[in-house]
Amino acid sequence: MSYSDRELMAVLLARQLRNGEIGMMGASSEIPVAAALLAQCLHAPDLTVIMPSGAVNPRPGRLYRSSSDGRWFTGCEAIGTAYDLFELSENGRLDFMCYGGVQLDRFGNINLTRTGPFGEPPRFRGPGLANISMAVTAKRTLLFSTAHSPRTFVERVDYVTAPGHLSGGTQRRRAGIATAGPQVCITPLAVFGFPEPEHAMTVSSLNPGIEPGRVLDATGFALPPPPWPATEPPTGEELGALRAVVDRTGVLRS
Amino acid sequence: MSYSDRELMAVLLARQLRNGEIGMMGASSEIPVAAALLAQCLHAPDLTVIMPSGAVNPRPGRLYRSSSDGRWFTGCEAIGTAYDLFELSENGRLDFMCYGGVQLDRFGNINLTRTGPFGEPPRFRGPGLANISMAVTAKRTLLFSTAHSPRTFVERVDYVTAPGHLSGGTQRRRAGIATAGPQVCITPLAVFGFPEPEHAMTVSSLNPGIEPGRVLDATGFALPPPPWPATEPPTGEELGALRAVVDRTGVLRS
Amino acid sequence: MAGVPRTSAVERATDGRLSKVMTLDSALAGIGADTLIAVGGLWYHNRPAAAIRALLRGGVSGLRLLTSPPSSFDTDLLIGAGAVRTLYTAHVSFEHLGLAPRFRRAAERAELEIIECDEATVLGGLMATLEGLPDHPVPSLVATDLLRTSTQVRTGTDGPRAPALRPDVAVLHAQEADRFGNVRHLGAAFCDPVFAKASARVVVTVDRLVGNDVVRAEPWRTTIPGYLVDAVVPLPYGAHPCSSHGLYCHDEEHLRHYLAAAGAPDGDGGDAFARYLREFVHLDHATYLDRIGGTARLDALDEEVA
Amino acid sequence: MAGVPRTSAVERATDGRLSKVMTLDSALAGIGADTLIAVGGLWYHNRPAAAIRALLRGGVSGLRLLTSPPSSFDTDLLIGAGAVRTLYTAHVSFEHLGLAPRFRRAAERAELEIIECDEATVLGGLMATLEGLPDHPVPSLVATDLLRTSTQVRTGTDGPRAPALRPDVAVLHAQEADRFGNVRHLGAAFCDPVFAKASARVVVTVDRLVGNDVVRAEPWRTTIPGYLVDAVVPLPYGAHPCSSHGLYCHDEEHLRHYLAAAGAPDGDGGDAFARYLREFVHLDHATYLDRIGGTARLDALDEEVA
Repeated sequence: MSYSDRELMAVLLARQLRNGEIGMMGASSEIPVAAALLAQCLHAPDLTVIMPSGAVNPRPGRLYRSSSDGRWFTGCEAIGTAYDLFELSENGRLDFMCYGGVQLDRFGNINLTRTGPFGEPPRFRGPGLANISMAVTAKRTLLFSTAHSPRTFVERVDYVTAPGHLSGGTQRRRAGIATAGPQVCITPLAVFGFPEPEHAMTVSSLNPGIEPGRVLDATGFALPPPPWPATEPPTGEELGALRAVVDRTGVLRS
Repeated sequence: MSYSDRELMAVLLARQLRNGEIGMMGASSEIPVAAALLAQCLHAPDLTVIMPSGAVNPRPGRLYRSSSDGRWFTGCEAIGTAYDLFELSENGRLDFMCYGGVQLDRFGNINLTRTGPFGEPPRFRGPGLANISMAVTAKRTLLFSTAHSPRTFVERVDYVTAPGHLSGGTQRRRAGIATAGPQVCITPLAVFGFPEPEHAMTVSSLNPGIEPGRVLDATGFALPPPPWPATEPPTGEELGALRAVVDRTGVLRS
Repeated sequence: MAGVPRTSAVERATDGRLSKVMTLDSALAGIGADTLIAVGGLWYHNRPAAAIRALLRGGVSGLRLLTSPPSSFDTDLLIGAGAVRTLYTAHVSFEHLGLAPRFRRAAERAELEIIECDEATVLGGLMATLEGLPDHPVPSLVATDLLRTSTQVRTGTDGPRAPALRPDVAVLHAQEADRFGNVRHLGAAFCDPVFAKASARVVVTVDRLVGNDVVRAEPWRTTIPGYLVDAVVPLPYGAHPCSSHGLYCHDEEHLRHYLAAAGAPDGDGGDAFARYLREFVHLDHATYLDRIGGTARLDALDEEVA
Repeated sequence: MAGVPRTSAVERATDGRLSKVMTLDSALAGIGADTLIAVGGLWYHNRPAAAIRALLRGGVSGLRLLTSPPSSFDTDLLIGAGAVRTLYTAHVSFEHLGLAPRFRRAAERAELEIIECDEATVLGGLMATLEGLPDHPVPSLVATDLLRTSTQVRTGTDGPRAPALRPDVAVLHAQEADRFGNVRHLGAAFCDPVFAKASARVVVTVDRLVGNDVVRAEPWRTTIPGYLVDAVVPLPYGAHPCSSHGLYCHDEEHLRHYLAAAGAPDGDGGDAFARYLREFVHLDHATYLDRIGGTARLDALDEEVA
């Protein structure tokens, strides 16, 4: 069965989500939202999905592209305010938070703010990030990027909008951050991990049909060389549920 | 027209409330609540009445004796949580707060906690006070007591549950409190003020039919001697509105 | 396609989801000596009275009790029954019905450690927990004697601060919940949501269970979202003799009876308070409802609200 | 009795009460250079777009703009029109429709002072105001570059703190209000209540006015109580091209048109952005609604929600 890159990513991200967890979605988050709804309908019925607008456990008829579309509220279970989300985060209740990035680096640090040197106007100004604190307070961070290129996957982010493993090793803990930080990064090409003790990105598995060289070329920092395990392709059950229940209008296919 | 002590007090307190103000009621607050509803229907239609339970501008069919009775919510305009009330207070939005006391002293300090010396079990244990902070944050404090006796009106409270003018003069300001503090104290016998510069209780007016000696006997601290002005008796309009609109079942009369 | 589910996402999810509905005894298991228990409601409204009775039946003692800023019946009952070691409270009374006799007596006899509180120190302490802070500023507590007598407020260099409060368990009463723990207060939620957010475990007794579809039809009515709740215990009239906002009034006659029993001197013609415990606490909820007057009485309390 | 009012308390009160309904121009009077203006909503939803256009028509400049943590269209428009001196923002984008072109350009050309924010620094700053504090701890901002580049977060001895934010005015859009300022959001209230609480003045545009009796019938739906609100401006489709939760969808076609105009290089066949301002900003609301497609288009946006 064929599938789009974004469908693949939603399926792979869904596998990372565990039953009973509480997860928060960010902006421009069709993939994480789809992943969470898919996980709810497959292996994680007790997963709590919190939209960035405050809608809790939405039951959409389809996948709305804006994460704060008013239609996410119709039939959801509760409505939180910005203050509820702030507390939810600061109180350490979040199990995971999903982030993309203008730049992501080897250690999973996230830049959504700006590129170029400090003290100069930005070379590129990014949108910024509303939920920075959740990179510190959520028990783990799940990264994703549809744009797997050396421009996005850089050795070191120009600006730490949200901390990953900082400069790796024990640096995150030494900065006073108790949570686990980035555990996975999902792209159209591969699934990455951040194994102990270095916490630097390595290829956990290579996505179906991708040549290892393509991953190496697309990544702006050194990776432990292949061979790498193969990503288990989306199953019929996964794709079926994704299309029939979560993304009925094919937003992720277009 | 005859009236009860509590009706009189509600009328006298209502006169202290101004149009456009925001006021918070406390526990066991039939008198302040009746006063606020009466003021709304006479001279202060834009007064905002906030019940200690969070009901805003209730529209009761009658005067419910418990200030947090669920029936205050039927037909109110908004429902605040404890956190909303906390913020409302700390943010300095409250114009007035009404307090009674187990003890009230010359300078309007309030004791609702305990009598007897510190470090010993209390001679008398009071109920305590949930909204202490509003004595500091509300722009002014309005005191009332149905029990005008030397036991209640003492030279110095045994325990400052909520600060009035502390030891008078500029002490309140010197403690870092910017709000005006107690402005009035209403009892069945008289209306008291706290004039500048001493901020000690004096008789503003003597209630109808009360002999000055009775006030002096009932008050456990020295008062500037009579003659005192006379309290304007409740008007027909005041009593009429109180009985026909606010307290239809005569709670304050019984 | 082989993998296409035959039911909608919702039905599947609902089917597979864990119900949080349990018995009162299961929900309250583990509450005992040194537990910091937060009890919701306000004055004698929306209080988990049946849960408190169940704790007393189980012989609980040594509790550290954090009351919602204004508390009443259940606080007095717990203290009277000797179950409380430490009390964090801002206020205990029965409003116009009178003072809290057992609280007062225990305080005057120094049988109880009382940590003087205020709405600001309770909320400040809870907010410190929510916001991951060791304490929270409460500048408005300046110039009170709480600063000299209460451990729930400290004077820092920049003014008074409330140390973080993290209850081990919050026991709340609301009118409605679904089986996934989405709670609906039909009157005041008051302090209950912040208790739920700050507590390690959350137990909610409700007068009635509603369907998840009812919750989803009006999501703005959810006052505590399911992810904060660990146990839902359906218990009609679970607040009695306190009121349950929107459903039934407090039972003023019963409260007066309680006050007479709790305020009676020891040994006055047999211990009136001990008799109260025997007659109204040491029995199951159904028997309790029968004893306080059964359907006729409960209908009357419903009527007062309607 | 002579003094008995002939109407009920409610009717009298309602009769005598001050209406907060006013025109947009009256409501926005005084907003100008150096005003710290907080704009409500989130992304391109529930945003007071018509009010923003009115400000631009009035020639506003030199604003200090505090955006709700995620912002979009109106932020970009205000910046593009040169009305903003200082921007406090956590996020500006059009989500899947793209980045914010004028925000991006102004930032890259250093034409704008940007105070980098985050939900925590914005909320922390507002909460400091609400709680009467000079600043509020935001421990979770540790190890970010905001600590080096943003004045909206300071590193104290005990970790990062957000200085108090007290907007001079909050401009919000909601679906409904009564004439006394009781506001009802039919979807996300999000940051709007805290903006209302923290701001010196609060202006709310609403798609429709409802009766006070409607508010009182469901008090739990009131998201901002009237005592926080200074001005209510009834303005159907006042959020367009943004959505108004529960009433109409955002106008994706118009937003794409805006993005094309705002993203076009200067002087590219006549300044597309200036043309956008002329065609869609410098005209009254009724003409605007007509120009974006009138009833047919608006009905279609309603339909998408229904």
